[in-house]
Amino acid sequence: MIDTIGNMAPAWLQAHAAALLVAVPLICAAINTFLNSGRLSWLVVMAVAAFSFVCSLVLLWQVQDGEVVRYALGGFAPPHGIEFRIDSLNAMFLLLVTGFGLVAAVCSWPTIKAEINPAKHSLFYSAYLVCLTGLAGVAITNDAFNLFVFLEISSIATYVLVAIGARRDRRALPAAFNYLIMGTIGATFFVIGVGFLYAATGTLNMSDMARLIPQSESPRAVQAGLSFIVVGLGLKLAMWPLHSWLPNAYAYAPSFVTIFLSATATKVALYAVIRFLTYVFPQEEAEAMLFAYVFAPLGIAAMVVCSFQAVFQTDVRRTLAYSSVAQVGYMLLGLSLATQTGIAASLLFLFNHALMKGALFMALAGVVLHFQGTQMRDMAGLGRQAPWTMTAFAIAALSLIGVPLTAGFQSKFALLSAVLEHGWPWAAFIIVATSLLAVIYMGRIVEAAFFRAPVNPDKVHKEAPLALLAPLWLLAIANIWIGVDASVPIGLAQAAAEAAIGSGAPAMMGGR
Amino acid sequence: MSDPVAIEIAVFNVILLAMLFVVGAAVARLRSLFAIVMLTGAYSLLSAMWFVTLDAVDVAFTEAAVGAGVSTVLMLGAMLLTSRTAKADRRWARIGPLAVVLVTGSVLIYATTDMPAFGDPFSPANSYVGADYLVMTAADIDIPNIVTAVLSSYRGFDTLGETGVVFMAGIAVALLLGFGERSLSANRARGETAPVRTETKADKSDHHVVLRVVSRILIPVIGIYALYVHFHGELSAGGGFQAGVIISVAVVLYSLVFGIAAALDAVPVAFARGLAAFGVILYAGVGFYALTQGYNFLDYDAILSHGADAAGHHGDTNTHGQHIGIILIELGVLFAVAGSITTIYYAFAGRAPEIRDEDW
Amino acid sequence: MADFLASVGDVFALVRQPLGVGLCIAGALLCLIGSVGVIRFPDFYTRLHAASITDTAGASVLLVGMAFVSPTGWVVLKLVFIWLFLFMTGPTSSHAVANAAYLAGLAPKTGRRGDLTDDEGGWS
Amino acid sequence: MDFILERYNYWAIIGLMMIGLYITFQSGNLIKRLTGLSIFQTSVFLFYITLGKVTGGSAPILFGRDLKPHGGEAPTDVVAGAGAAHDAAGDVAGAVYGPVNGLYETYSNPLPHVLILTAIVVGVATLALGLSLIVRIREAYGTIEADEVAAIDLDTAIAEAADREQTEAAA
Repeated sequence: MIDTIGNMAPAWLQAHAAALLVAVPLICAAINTFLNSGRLSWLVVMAVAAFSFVCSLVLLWQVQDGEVVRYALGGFAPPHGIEFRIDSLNAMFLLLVTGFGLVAAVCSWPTIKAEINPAKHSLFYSAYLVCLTGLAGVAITNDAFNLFVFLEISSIATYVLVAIGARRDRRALPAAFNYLIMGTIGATFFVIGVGFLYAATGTLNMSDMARLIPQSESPRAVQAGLSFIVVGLGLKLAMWPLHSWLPNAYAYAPSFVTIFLSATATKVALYAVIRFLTYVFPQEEAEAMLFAYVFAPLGIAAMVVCSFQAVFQTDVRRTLAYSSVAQVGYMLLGLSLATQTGIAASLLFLFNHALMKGALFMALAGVVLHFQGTQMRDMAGLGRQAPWTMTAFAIAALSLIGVPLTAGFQSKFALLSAVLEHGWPWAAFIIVATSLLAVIYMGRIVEAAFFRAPVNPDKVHKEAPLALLAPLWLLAIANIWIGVDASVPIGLAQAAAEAAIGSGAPAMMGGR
Repeated sequence: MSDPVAIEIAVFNVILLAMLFVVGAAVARLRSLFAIVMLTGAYSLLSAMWFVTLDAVDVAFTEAAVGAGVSTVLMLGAMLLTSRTAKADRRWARIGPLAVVLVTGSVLIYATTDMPAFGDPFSPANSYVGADYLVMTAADIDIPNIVTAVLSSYRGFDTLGETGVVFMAGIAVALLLGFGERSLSANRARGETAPVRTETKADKSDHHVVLRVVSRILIPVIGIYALYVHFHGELSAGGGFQAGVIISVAVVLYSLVFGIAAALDAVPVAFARGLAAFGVILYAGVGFYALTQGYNFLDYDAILSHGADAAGHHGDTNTHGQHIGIILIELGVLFAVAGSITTIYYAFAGRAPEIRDEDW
Repeated sequence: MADFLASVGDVFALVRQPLGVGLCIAGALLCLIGSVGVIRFPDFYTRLHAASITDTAGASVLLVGMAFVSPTGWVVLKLVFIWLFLFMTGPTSSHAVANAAYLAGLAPKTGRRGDLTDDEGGWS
Repeated sequence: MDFILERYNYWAIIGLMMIGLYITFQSGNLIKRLTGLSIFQTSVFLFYITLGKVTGGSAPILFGRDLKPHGGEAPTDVVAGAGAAHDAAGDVAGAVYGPVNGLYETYSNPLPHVLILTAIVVGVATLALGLSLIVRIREAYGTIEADEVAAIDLDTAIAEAADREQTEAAA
């Protein structure tokens, strides 16, 4: 299928897909502010997201044989100019970001119409497009400082998208402010880290850095740069214990924003971590120790602590948010193996997690649309009042737990086998134990929805609108389909892991 | 270190760093928000001076305009809408932050122990890409100000991102403060004229005549200066960003002296927002134009290149096209910055405070 | 006449540097005096008076000093523009601040010197 | 001694960064927190600019003989280095302090300046957004102290829970 798309793409698209993927959302965000109608903005956003998705498919097609696409912006060869560099790892994340950008854009209109002041619609959609630009830019660029710029573009857009939730619940404001403070500290740490690397190598191009770091005369500056970059990105990706901003931000943001962010924002930060650790920094003892002794404990702590916290939440959205932090823990555990299977498992986990969290939050958005509250007791009896919505929710919940024949099972299975292969049976035990916790916290919700009487039995039968239901079921079916036949995401993840780990010595680069 | 110039710079360094320390410590200790805001402005101004001693004139210009100017105005605006003093902190609450800071600081100091010496011309940072720009600019772009050349040409995509950030900030603040019954600009758009502030003594007798006369003279001069900064950016410090800030400062001055209502009549909110968006469109549009000519995104060589050259465009450089490209994208930056900062200012200044002046 | 002008030129070349440096030092001293005044004066209006010395007299004298030591005419022209700008904005801002304080109802301290103690003076 | 003289600048800047970071973490007042953040960021800018300083250099604006007259020839009496990338180790190491190949004068490194120009803009964008959030928080909560906001939120949560229990009991 991908071959047909790739072959159908016109020459200009094949040549410039990388630049168009980032530039089109940005310019359309600006054009969009001139539109007065929210519905029109929605159409524009869908078109733009679809175009970006096509671009990322074309890129995926171009890199599928392990090739690397390089695009010199402004025509200046790196390291003097800024460069895009797309290998399978980038392509996978671009696919994730733009794909989710498209799905979220399609389902956005009903929830936005209900939750956001009509006068703000087009500006809101502009902010969304800017966010999309930023996330795609992070996933595509090969320049460390440019990565910071795009990280901040996406973050600033995210802060305001979260804060807009204040119309429904004022707690969105402090949540967004905390997110802003933590996120900005994270970004500044990242800049400090890049500064050290620049001092040690004299370049900002990541391939060039990778070439120069081993011969650098300032190994301590490189180490400090590494640690600042990891901490800074750790704040952005909600690595335990730096995750304190996440639960509130997810819980009080507008529904549509939560759908999009849960599937993309932290994932892109995780991409940046993988990129720096496996590609920019030499695979030596210090880094291997960092993997094993920092990521593994942090990942396990996140899995255990946040799964417990998820059990004790009364708000369903907060339950899911804590579960997200816990799932980041699984991904870090996979990463900490520092092997190709480990990273592939981690990436598969990430991909599937985006599918199920997207579906879960989308179903909740449908619930919020008609039944307002997302407290645990508001869920009671929803299985009868909105069977289609809640069935999809249940499928995604089963997938999150890791029941066989769902995507979650595939990813947990891959992670388990990677961990066992590495000789960490205790880690496998913890994975199973925390999955049991997931049974508790997701089971509670599903049980309330299907086996309890509604709080208010007079409530009529109310499904989510079709614009929401269609993408929701698309994701739910994807969850099942991947559970049965996971060859596509596994292929993506393995190619990406290979690109990350096996890239070896980056090509030498000369001046222009 | 025996060079007299080096010693002179070292002395400046030490004095300015000491002043920065004093200001920083004062901000940490004070509780009056007004003093904190003013001292933060002073901190920015001192760093701007320090940038000048380290030859970063463009950065100094921007820091002075943004850090000491716009940021201070915005912080004052926010302070007027919120409160004037910070609560005293609890003593035990200092331990955690102190520990974090000490750990971070020691990691940083550890890292500096094997870094190249301060001012070393042969350090990796100063001898590789950075030095290449100095040499390459003459042939590729042919303008004297290397910072402008790198900013808008070699790393022009970063600057597009920066323009996007400014535009986003404008949208963000407008989304948060520009709507609702408290927002003057939104009310005016609906045709309501809600009084924002009650009449003060100043409105009855003409106490502001001096201010009015002087600002009438100054505002056009500020505008001309902004244009100078913009178009002279290729030759000396300055450029679209600084010029945009200066233009929006002119609007701020106008609204402070003649009232926000008059400013909204002169430069409507919709115009400011549109200007910001237009800036981004102009900048990205230059990039798309290059695509249509078969060049890479943001390659200004595409401009004014003759069709015949297009086949081998990676060989010759087209400094003429680079010049025009730089002027266009700097104009884009100027529009985006002027529009966004004006929008942000309107959002703060047009917000009705819920606390009256006397309640402070 | 020409001789006279030439000798004036010579004398100017001779005194240019020391005169410029001297004026710069004088300007710096004026700024220092202004700063001391801001700390030592008893109330808001007198402090404002001291502060305005810094940005008018101090800055003007500094600029004249700089003009003497500057290498080219362009620099002198720029300095003249800076001076014009300061000459307009400095007093205006002092006026605006004083005016605002007056409108806000801040009364100047009056009375004999001994009556004023540190803790009742102005805003500190 | 040389070791200290060569690095006192870095250490002073690290001290300033830490002051900013401390204010951000320690202060309960939201505006003060943002000022701390802005001091932290400004200090990071100082760090970058320090990296780019070259002893004896001037601002990276070509002047004097380096200004190529239009249509003129490139300098012939210096090594023609235009376009040649220098090795990271510095292929001219050992020479006295002096200009880069191909230039007559010494200039500071322009690249950190460019980066910081961008970073300053990002900083002010964040600041503006943070301040507008503070204004909205003040309107919604009546305070801008973090602990008071948290206390109000806790009260709301408790009241909501009690409210819901009541309605449930009624039903």
